[in-house]
Parts: sequence; structure tokens; C-alpha cells
Amino acid sequence: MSKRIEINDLDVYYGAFKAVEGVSLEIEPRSVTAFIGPSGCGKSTVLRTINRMHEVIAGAYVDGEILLDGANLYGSGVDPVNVRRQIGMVFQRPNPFPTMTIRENVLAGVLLNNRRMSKGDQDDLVERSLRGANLWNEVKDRLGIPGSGLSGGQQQRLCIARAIAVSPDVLLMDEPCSALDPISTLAIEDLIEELKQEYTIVIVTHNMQQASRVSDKTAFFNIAGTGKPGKLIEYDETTRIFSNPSVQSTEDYVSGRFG
Amino acid sequence: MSKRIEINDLDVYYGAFKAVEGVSLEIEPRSVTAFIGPSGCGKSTVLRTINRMHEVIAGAYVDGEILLDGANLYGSGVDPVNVRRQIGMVFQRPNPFPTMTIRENVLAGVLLNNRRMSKGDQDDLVERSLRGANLWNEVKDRLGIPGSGLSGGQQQRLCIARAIAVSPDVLLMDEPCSALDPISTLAIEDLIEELKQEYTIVIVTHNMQQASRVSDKTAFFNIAGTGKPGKLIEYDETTRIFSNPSVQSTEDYVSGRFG
Amino acid sequence: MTTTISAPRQAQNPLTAGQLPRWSPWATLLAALLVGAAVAGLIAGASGAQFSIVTTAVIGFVLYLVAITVVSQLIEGGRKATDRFVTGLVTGAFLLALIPLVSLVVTVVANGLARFDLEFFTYSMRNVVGEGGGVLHAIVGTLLVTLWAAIISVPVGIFTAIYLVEYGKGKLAKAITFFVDVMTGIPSIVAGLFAYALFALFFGEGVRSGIGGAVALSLLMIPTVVRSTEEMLKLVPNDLREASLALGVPKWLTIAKVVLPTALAGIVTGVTLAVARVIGETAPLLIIAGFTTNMNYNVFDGRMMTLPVFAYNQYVSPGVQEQAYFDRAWAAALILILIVMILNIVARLIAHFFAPKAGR
Amino acid sequence: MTTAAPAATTRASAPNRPADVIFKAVSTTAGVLILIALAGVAIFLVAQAVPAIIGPLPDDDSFWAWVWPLTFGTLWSAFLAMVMAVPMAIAIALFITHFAPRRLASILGYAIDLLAAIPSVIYGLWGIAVLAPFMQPAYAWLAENLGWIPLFSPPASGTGRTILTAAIVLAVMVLPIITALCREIFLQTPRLNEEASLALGATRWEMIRMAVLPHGRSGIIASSILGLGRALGETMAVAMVLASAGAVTFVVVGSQNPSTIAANIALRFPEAHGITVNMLIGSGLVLFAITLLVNAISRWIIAKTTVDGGR
Amino acid sequence: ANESGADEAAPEGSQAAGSSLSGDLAGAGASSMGAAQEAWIAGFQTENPDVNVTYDPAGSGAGREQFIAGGVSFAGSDAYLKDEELEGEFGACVPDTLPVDLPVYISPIAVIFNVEGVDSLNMDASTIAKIFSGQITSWDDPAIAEQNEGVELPATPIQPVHRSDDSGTTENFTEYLAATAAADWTEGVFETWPSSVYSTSEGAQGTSGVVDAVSNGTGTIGYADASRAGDLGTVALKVGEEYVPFTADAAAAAVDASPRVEGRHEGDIAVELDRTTTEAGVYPLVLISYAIACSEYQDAEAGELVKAYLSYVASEEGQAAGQENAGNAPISDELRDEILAVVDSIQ
Ligand SMILES: Nc1ncnc2c1ncn2[C@@H]1O[C@H](COP(=O)(O)OP(=O)(O)OP(=O)(O)O)[C@@H](O)[C@H]1O
Ligand SMILES: Nc1ncnc2c1ncn2[C@@H]1O[C@H](COP(=O)(O)OP(=O)(O)OP(=O)(O)O)[C@@H](O)[C@H]1O
Ligand SMILES: [Mg+2]
Ligand SMILES: [Mg+2]
Ligand SMILES: O=P([O-])([O-])[O-]
Repeated sequence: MSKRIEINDLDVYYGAFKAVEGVSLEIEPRSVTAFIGPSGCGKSTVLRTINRMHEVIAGAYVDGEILLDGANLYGSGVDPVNVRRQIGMVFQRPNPFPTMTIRENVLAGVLLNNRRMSKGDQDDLVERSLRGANLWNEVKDRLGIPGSGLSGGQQQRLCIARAIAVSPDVLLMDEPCSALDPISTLAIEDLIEELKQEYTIVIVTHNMQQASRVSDKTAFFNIAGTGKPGKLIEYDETTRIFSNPSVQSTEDYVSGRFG
Repeated sequence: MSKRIEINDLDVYYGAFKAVEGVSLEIEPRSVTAFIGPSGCGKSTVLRTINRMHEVIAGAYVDGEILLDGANLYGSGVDPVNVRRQIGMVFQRPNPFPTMTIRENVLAGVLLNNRRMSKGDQDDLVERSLRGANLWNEVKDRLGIPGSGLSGGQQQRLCIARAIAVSPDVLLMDEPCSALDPISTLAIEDLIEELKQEYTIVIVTHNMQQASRVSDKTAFFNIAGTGKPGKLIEYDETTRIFSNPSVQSTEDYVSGRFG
Repeated sequence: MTTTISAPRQAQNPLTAGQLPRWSPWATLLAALLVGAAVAGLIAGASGAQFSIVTTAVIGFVLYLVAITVVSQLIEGGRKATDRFVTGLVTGAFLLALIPLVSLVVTVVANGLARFDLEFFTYSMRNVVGEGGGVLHAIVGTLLVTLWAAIISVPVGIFTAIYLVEYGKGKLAKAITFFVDVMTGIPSIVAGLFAYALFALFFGEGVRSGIGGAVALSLLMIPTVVRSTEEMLKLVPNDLREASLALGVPKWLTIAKVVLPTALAGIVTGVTLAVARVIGETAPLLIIAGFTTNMNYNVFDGRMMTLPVFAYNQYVSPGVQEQAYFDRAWAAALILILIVMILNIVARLIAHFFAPKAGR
Repeated sequence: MTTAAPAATTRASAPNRPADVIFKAVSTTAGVLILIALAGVAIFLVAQAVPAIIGPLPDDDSFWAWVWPLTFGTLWSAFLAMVMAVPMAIAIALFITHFAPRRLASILGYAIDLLAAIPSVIYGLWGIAVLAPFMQPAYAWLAENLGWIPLFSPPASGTGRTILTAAIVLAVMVLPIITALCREIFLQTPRLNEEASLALGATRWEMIRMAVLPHGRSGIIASSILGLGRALGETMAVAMVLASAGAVTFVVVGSQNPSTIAANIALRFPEAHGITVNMLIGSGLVLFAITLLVNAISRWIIAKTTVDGGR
Repeated sequence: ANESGADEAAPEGSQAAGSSLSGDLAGAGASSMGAAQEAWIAGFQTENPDVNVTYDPAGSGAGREQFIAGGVSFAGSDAYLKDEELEGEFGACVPDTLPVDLPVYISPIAVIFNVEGVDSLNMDASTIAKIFSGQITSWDDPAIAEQNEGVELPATPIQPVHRSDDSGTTENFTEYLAATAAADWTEGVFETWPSSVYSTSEGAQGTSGVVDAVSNGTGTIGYADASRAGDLGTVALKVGEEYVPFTADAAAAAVDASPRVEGRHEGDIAVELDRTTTEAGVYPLVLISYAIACSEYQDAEAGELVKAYLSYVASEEGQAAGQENAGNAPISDELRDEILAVVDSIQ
């Protein structure tokens, strides 16, 4: 299921503005990679290019390539819709579909694509996904209530269940815990630990403790100033980044001297 | 100019929901106090009660008292407009008035009280406030452009200039750097250091490094779970909170074991 | 909150600079109204005219504004005084706006109730002379014509709004936005003349039909539908679009299955407003839908009576038993308003059941 | 931001899905359909108006001389209506969004919305039966005591069915349109800006002046234009209420009132034949042109007064 | 509930069972006839349950226009077809046949006023002309007072009200004044009150508008179809040496006393109203409305329906029904015979 990602010399533009410059990195399957860095350095931007979600923003485009198990996501003839089906995404703010029940939310990837599936298969999928997102026990008796009736942390796990229900190879998470309270945060961190068995996971976080707790490797991005493009400063084993980074600004950042 | 704040057994409600319970603390004049804690624990809520800004939210009310140099902010006959003039506030996202120029933004609060200020006095005040916010050199040649034309960090400093232009006694800041890049963040932290000479400052921050860098005392808030009220867990010298807190959960939080 | 200590504390509390007690605006208002009544009484006495509530209210209101502003100025200072003045003004404006509303509703209800009987809802005007008769034919006509107007304008309006919000960026979108606004300014009678000319082109002179009326009404309805739907679609958080796209759902399905359902409640409300806007149109229907006393269920053939045309006609050419005609006119107007209200309530119910459920 | 992309980038390589293409095409078609319908109206108006414009007309007048008093009346009545309705609507919208208790506010808002749903014939009936007799004594008083002001030159109308009465009816009719939009706009004032001004120690009104009104300015203009469109084009209510004489006068209390284009069409059309039909539709064209102009001007004003919010 | 064939409203003795007519018949035209047409349609449909007749009171001009275009089978009009109209084509008629004007609706026009405590006044044409032209501006003017001895007239200003739309009523009213008081009424005959003249008078839309304006105003005076005079004060016109209040008989008498228009084609009955008559008991301020129909229809079925309908309209029963609902004056028997003869020849 999980796949390797290779980013080669990636520049990302918002119209005329170059937001990110020269990013290259390789992400192993079945691993958790954390993107850290100060605000505005381009973490989210890079993350979104991995499943071509940046294209949703008018005027955004990339230069460079991203390979998924060797296949270029930006090759000609590649359908972004297919890319996104293989590379799921979880956002900063939980965003269950407000018009759908919990069950429908989990099935959204299937239902919205007009795919036919027997009731039994649907039930299976719902249970499997909700279990996968550690939410099954909490909601199994009220699958029919609206998804927005859950607490923030539950909503976020519902979004994760929704993302994994389409069996992606990769799961991208953009600050999935930043709107959650500490208990929910811990639940999600535990979940990431489990999901790693099956998926390649990339997570953006502002919280360095979280990065050091959940990730195998960490990429540190930085920005020289407002209006300058963000750059990948250092990419290494998480333990190394937090204990003995090779670049001074990484050291400054993780030790809290700025940011 | 600066004043002492005393919070006595404060509960804050949003309608029927008790968001914060039993907060008591004393803040010395000319000091910087940091509020830290996980998301949703009520830091912003408590901060806003200090200048009665919570009243802007429908259904919000407090139980308890807050004294400013001994005068109860919630005493009968106290006009919140007066309170807010003495206790300034800076918000998480920079919010200059989009239709006003830089100059007008700085003067916005002053002109309310003193319509007939001479042009010369106005110029003086604009310069003084912008210097106080470390922004003068960057904008002195373009005071006539809209405030929204500045970068995020500059906007935030503009908001600080606007707040100090009315010569408040106290300055409240709710995560003033969380939307800013590292360079702007450092500029604001330096500024806080200077402002402390004249104002009593209370700052909410998610960033523990920032708390330890800028504050004299730190208050740690926590929450038992979603739907429970937030509580003040520990309030002490910043150095003590970060090196040797007396409560276990504070220790856990500052050492990054959760949150 | 204890009264015992508040007095001394207030004396030293620097935050309590002059404030009027909470009841003072009400007291001032009462006093002002009393003075107003006295003055109105004097005027009435002097001129022999009737005591005027209007004079009382006007004098009372002006007095209140002056008094509260002056008192506040003296005790609380200029800024507070301005605030109180504006508060008074704004509230006064609101109450003033309620007067025509109440007057209209009262007039319509008072006059309309006379013929609010079973016969009125079950009879047409076929073979009715003088008293009696009903508006079943006009109710049916209004419902059919409006329904068809909605059938024409709702899809066009919604798809246009979708184009503007989800696709349009360039000159075409700008042009559409501009001309939709221009379209709101088409006088209804011109819409009727246009629809007539259009139908006469195909079906010959003298053509009259319900569908023609529906076309005329669509012209008036479309801009409202576009505008309100556009606003509603803009309110759908981008989060949801992104969530759907990130699941590998194509854009059109995202719009059809996520964006539209989320905005549904708002769109329904907008459509209801648009229907309300046109359901009472008279001039275009007089021209193109025609006039009949008979039942007609077929919008594609023959004249079709509608409630506004009925009300207008009853008013314009009554027979000797005038009152019977006027009663029917007002009753028809009342029914029209009731239909709009029912539509509104239905829309609200739909909005209530389909609205995105608020979290927690 | 429509900067041309550097050539070598992979900006749009996705193959288009048929369903996506169709959906987009349908949406675009709908938009274009509106333009076509409008073009149809314009062509119809022009084609019908040309014989009247090139004349000759029955009274040897030029078309423009004939249409001028009507144009004047249309603009004057709409102007009077807007002078009353816009401040009222802003005040009501402010009352509902910022002054009234919230629960009450939504009910009251609904009540005002209901005004929009009342058919114009009923406004006409109400105007004749209730409003005009109610206003008549006031007009008599104005003409008697303030007659030196040109607006109130005596003699006053004996029935009260003056242009001012018609304008009041129009104002009541457009009020809900403007109010509804202003309400939405005021509600969307960024909280941040409202709070910023309150935190500076502003009173409620000062907050409105600093944050709400500047933010809503373009919206107020836009909604007023929508209302103005309705006021310019309203037919039946004006035809029924106004004692029109086609005069060009600013007096608002007299018997001799200007007529409006739309009302005049309604009055004359039933008996019109031959060239008069062309004249009437020609006046409709003039009204259409006015609407177009008003919209264009308002857009221009909005574009000029809106300070660009972005960085 | 009243739509079904067997109608409870059907008068006893109706020949409903015997009727073989069916189909739709559409007419349009003068609003003055609206109420009368309603009564005629009801009566006719009751006799012929399978027929649907509609009459759109859109206005005389619109009616004639639609009739000429062939949109309707018959028209109602306050004026007979003009010569230039007769030169053109008629959509529903057989080419080169001329349509006929039939005076089926006669109604007095009342001069109505609203002065507190006064129910009726006597006036001669010149006084009325002076009032509407703004030469008499107060109710206690001697010109009014001397014709109304014993009536208490207040010093209120007079507010005349006229029709602001194009109107046959206005045309008849001004024709009366121009014919009988030319010295005081200098602007002649018009259908639309011009904005430039007699500008003390105030416009109102339609008969109802005038009636409303007069009843809601103070010191107002106007003119309207007599059936709408209601509780308002009305004027008795000076004819010869007498003051004649309007009555149905007096109005019908006015028509009988009037000659026909010269030079009309065969079958056409256009009346040249004599406004200046001094005959006793005649009320010369009347309005005639014509039914206009083809003499030969392209569509024979339509011809049959029109023929049957107009026969009913002109019949004693039809005229009585009209009077009952619309307050118009029934046509005299001589006129009826004349009309029925023409109707019978319609093909
Ligand atoms: N839609 C957009 N249009 C234009 N510029 C954008 C857009 N989104 C982001 N940017 C710019 O791109 C740069 C990188 O933004 P990005 O959101 O990737 O940063 P980030 O590291 O995720 O920050 P944060 O921690 O605040 O989420 C910033 O300068 C930002 O202003
Ligand atoms: N306007 C509001 N209405 C109702 N509840 C609110 C409102 N604002 C905050 N709350 C609730 O009050 C509690 C405290 O919120 P508060 O915003 O003070 O937390 P915080 O510590 O500032 O969190 P953060 O770090 O995310 O800013 C939370 O449970 C929140 O859901
Ligand atoms: Mg981000
Ligand atoms: Mg907060
Ligand atoms: O019958 P008229 O409406 O033309 O007076």
C-alpha cells in the first residue's frame, strides 16, 4: 500500500511570487516525516504539491518533479484526480462535510465519486476505516448523526477515517492537531503511530515536541524574510535534527532561540 | 503609567458553558506575564476579561472581580469603554483598519477622545507611537499608504503602535506573533522588552520558547477535556515554571510531553 | 454586587466617570412622550382638530433625542452623547419603517377578511355576476405561472452563479456580473412587452398564455436568483471543496455533491425571495397572460388568470355592487401575501432541515 | 495576478474529464444565456424605438422632447425615494445587526423582508386608500407655512397623491431590498476590525464608524443601486398612486406632478396604437439606458472607493 | 366548484340542454364595458355551458388593435372604427369585408364631487367647464351658488380630478363641454388630458382612480361612469331650462335623440351624439361603447359564436343583466331591432 516519494528540485509559485525554492528530498514508505519551520516558510505549500492540491489555488504552479514510486506526478497526461485518490490529505481544521452523517462522511470518497458498492461492503468499509482512525468505539452507536456533531478531536479522526477509506498510498497531514485540545492531540498521535504500519505519512507541525514524538525523519524549512522564498534547510533523522543538527539555524529553531 | 492587576476567583461563561473556573492571580506593574497552555484551555478568554472585551461576544459573562490598582473593573457603574481605553489590546492576527492610512491607523484611538488635536501634536504622537513600536524607520516615508499595504509583521507592529498611542496602562497581547515569520517575531519580542519599561504587559503564547524569552512570570492553564472548564494550574516566576515547576502537568507540558 | 460597599468604592473608582443609570433612556422617553402628548393636546384644543397621535410621536421622539443627548453630554461627555443620539436615531428609524408595514398588513387583513370564505377558495369567477364567486382559477394560475417561472429561472440562475463562483474569472464573468445587475433594473412592464413580442413572433398576434407570463417573470427573477445563489456559494468554506478534491473527487462532482448541498438552505431562501419578488407582478401578466374568469390548467394554451391581475381588475372595473368587487380584490391580495408567507415558512423549514448542522 | 507563466513549467497538463467539461459548459451556457436574453430585450427595445426616434410624431414634437419630462419624473421620484430609503435602510440594518437584541433582531428582520413580498398593486391600493389621505393635511400645512421653499410651492394637492407620496411608496418598496443586503454586509464586517476599535475604547457608534461603515461602503452603494433599479422601474404602484401630469417641476406637494417612464407606459399602453406604441417602448429603452448607466457609474464608484485590502 | 357543466347558478328555464354551441370566444377592449361584459358572459355561458367567453378589459385602443391583428374575435370600444382603420386589413374577417360597429353599451357619465354635506348640485356646462379649466377655484363661487339656492357651500378650494390614462370617458366629457360651453372650454376634445392645459386639475388612473381620488380628497370633483358614483355627490346638468340628474332612461333617450354618423358602410351603426340637445328629460353626457365584429368571419365557427353572443348581448335579457351588474342604460327597442338585424347577418 505505502509508497516512496521523491521530490526533485521543486520550486512552487503563487502567480509571480516564488513561495518555495529548490526542495529535494526522499521519503521512505511506511515512515512518518515531519515538516517543521517558522510560519510562512512553505511547509503547507510543499505538502500540497505532493498531491497537486495547490492547483486548486488560482495561479499556483510548480517547477520540478515529484515521483511516486518512480512515476512523475507532474508527467503529462497525469490526472490530478487520480493522484489525489492515491495520496490522501488531512487538513489543519477538521472539515467533515456538514450535510452528511458520520457514515456518509466516511463513505464520502466512494459516494461522491458515484461508485456503486453494496450495503454490506459499505458497512465493512465504514467499520474498517473508523477502526483504523481509532474512532469506531466512540461512534459506532450513532453513525447516523451529522459529522459536525462530534467534538473537534473526533471530527479530526473522522476526517482521517474519511481519508483512509479510499485506501490511499500516502497520507498528508497539515497541522492536524493545532486546533485540538491535548487529549485529542494525544489520540491522534497514537493513531499516526499505528497508521505508519500501512501508509507513508507526511505531517506538518508547528509543535516541535510533536515532531520529535511522532516522526522518523524531520525536514526543517526556513525563510529569509517576508517576500523571500522558503527553502529546505535540513532533512535528517528526527533524533539527529533535535539533538545534533548540522545547520546553525536548525539548531536555533529547535532549541527555541527563534520562531 | 503602568498598573497592577489583581484577578480574584474569576469564572468565565459563554452562555451556559463555563469556559474558565476559579482563576486568581496578581500581576505586577512594569512586568511581562505570559499565559501558556494547550489549545482551548481559556488563555484568550481570561485575557479578554481583563479589558472586558469578552462582553463583545453574545452571552459571555464573568463571575468574580478584576482590580486595576484596586479599582474593580466590574464594579457597578464602570463603563467598559473607559476600561478599554486604559487597557489596550493586540490581537493574534494583525488587524489594521483597511480603509485607513498608516497615520490614520495610529491616530484612530486618540482622535476618538480628542478631536481637536493640532496637526503638530498629531505628527508628534504618530512618530512617538511608531518609534515605540519600532516601526518608524520603516514607514516614515509612506505614512499615507493604507495600513493593509504593509507586511504581516509590520502590520502587527502598526497595531501595537495604535494601541500604545492612546497611552494605556496595560497592554494585552493574544499570540501576537503566531501569524508572523521569525524575523518579525524577533522584532516584536525586542519591542516587548522595551515596552515593559512603561507598561504592564500580559501576553498569551503557544510558543514556550517565546514565553521563556520574554516573560518575567508565567501562568500555566490547563483543561481536563473538551467541555470542561479551563483552570489556572500554576503561576510563578518564568524561570521556575520552566526549570522546576511544582505541578506535574506543568512539567509535562513545558517539557513537551503533551500539548 | 453588594450595595453596601459600592458607594464608597465608586467614589474612588476612577473607571466610573459619569454614567447615566440604566433606566434613564426609558424615563426620558416616557417624559418626552408625555410632553409630546400635552403639546398635541394643546394644538388639538387650539385648532379644534382631533388629538393627533402622530404629532405626539413626532414631538416626543424629537424631544427624546434632544433630551437624552443634552443630558448625556452634560454627565457622560460628548462621545457618549453621540452614541446615545445615534442609538435613538437608529431605533427610531426602525420603528418608523415598521409603521408602513403594520399599516399595510392591517389594511390588507381588515379588508381581505370579508371574503375569506370557503366559496372564495373553491369557485372560479365563471358565470359569476356581482357578489360571490372565488379565485380558485387565479390561485391556480398564479401557482402555475410562478412555478414555470421558477422552472425556467432557477436552473439558469443557479448554473450562472456556479459559473461565476467556481469557474468564471475573466471578462465574461465580469460582463455577466454587470449585466445581471442591469437586469434587476428592467421594468416589469418592459419584460411583459418583450415576452409578448417574443411569443407573437412565433404564435402570431394576440397570443396569450401562462407560459408567456412565466417567461416575462423569469426575466425579473433570474437576477435575484443569481445574486443570492452567488452569495451563498461564496459562503461555502473552501475547506469543504478542498476536502472533497483531496479525496480524488472531480470538480464537477465536488460542486454538485458538496458545494450545492451545503449551500442548499441559503439557495432555497434566495429562490423564495426571488419568487416573492415576482409573484405579485401585475403589469407583465396583464399584457401576456391575459384575463379570464375561467379555470385554465394549461399554461401553454389560453388565457390564464393570476391573483395580482385579478385583484387589479376587480379594483379597476367593478360593477354596481362595488363592495363585492373590492372585497374580492383585497381578499385576493391577502391570499397572495399568505402564499408568500407560506413559501417563506416552507423555505425556512427546508433551510432548517438541510442547513449544515452546527458543531457541538 | 495574471502574470504569464514561465514557459517550461508544468502548469496545466491534466487531461480534461468529459463530465467536468460538460458541467463547466452548462454553467457557462447559463451565464451566456442571460447575456443573450438581455441582448434580446435590448434589440427588441431598439427595434421598436427607432420609428419613434426618427419620427415624425403626432404632435410634431421630437421624441426627446416628449420623453424628457418622463425621464425627469423617473429620476426625480427615484431620487426622492432613495433619499428616504437609503439612510433608513442603513439605520435599520444597523439596528438589526448591532443594536437590537439578537433574538428580536432576526424576527424583525423577517418582518422587514416581508415588505419585499407585497405585490405592487397592493402598494398602489394602500397608497391611494391610506397613505395619500394621511399625507394630504401635511402637504396642505407645508404649502401654507413653508410655501416659500420651492419644493413646497402652493397650491397643495387636494388628494395627497403627489410625487412625494409616490416616492414614499417607492421608498417603502425598496427598503427591504437595501436593508436585506446591508444587513448581510454589516454582519460580515471582520470581527477583528470591530474588536480592534472596541479595544481602543470606542463606543458602539464609534466602532460602527471606524469599522462597520468603511467596510460596508461598497456594499451599501451596490445595494442602493439594486434598490434604485427597482425604484426606477416600478410600474403599477406609481401608476395607481401618482397624480401624474407630465410636468417638469420640483414641487412635491402639488397637483401637477411629473410622470415616470414605467408608469406612463402602463397608463398609455392600453389605448396606444401605431407610432404611440413605438414612443412608449422607446421610453422603455431610455429607462433601460438609465439603468445601464447607473450600474456602470456605481461600479466605477465602488472600484474607486474600495481600498485594496491585500498586502 | 362553479366550473362544472351543470351550473347551480343557472336561472330556471334556461335552454342549457338545447344549446349545441361549443368553443372558445375571445374579446378585448374598453374597460368601461368590463362589468357589463362580465354579466353578458355569465348569462351567455349559462345558456351555453360548453362555451368559454373571455373579455379582456385592456382598453378600447388595445381592443381595436387586437381585433385588427386578429388576436380576438370581437372588440369593445368607446369609439367606432376610424376611417383610416377601415382601410386596413382585419385579421379575423374575410378579406375585403368590413367589420361593423354596434352600440350595445350606453352609460351616463356622472360628474361626481366630494363636499361635506352636499349630495347633489345643479350646474350648467359652462360652470363645469370653468371648474375643470381652473377659472372657478372655490366651492362658494357665486357661479355655483346662484344655481343652487339653499345649499350651504363651503369656502374650500376646488380640486378637479381627471383621468390620467387615455380614456373614452374623457373624450365624451370633453366633447360635451366643447359642444355646450365652447367659450369656457377652449382646448377642444381630447382623449388624453394634455399636461400643458388646465393644470389645476389632477390626474388619476382609471375610473377607480378618479373615484378614489374624489372620495379620499377634500373639495374634489371628477367625472366617471355613473355606475361608480356610489355615495358621492353628483351634478344635475342644465339641459334647456331644466336640471337633469343622470338616469338610465335619460341616457338612453340621449342616444335615441341623436343622429347616425353619415357615410358609414352598410350594417355599421355609428352614433353621432347630440350634446347640445334641449329636449326635456335627456341627459346628454353619455358614453356609447360599441361591440365591433366582422360581418364575415374566416373561421365560420367563430362567426357563429360571435353571432350568438352578440344576439344575447343586444337582447332584452342581456341588456337587463348588464344594467343589473354594470348600471348601464338598456338600449331602446328600436335600436335593439336595428342591431339584431345586423347581428343576424354576421357569417
Ligand atoms: N493562496 C496563496 N496565494 C498567495 N500566496 C500564498 C498562498 N498561500 C500561501 N502563500 C504564501 O506562500 C508562502 C508559504 O506559505 P505556507 O502557507 O506554505 O507557509 P507555512 O509554512 O505552511 O506557514 P504556516 O505555519 O503559517 O501554515 C507564504 O509567504 C504565504 O504568504
Ligand atoms: N465565542 C465563544 N463562544 C463559545 N465558546 C467559546 C467562545 N470562544 C471560546 N470558547 C470556548 O472557551 C474555551 C476556551 O477558549 P479560548 O479561546 O479562551 O482558549 P485558548 O486557550 O485561547 O485556546 P487557543 O490556544 O486555541 O487560542 C474553549 O472551550 C472554547 O471552545
Ligand atoms: Mg501552513
Ligand atoms: Mg486563544
Ligand atoms: O372606458 P375608458 O376607460 O376608456 O374611459
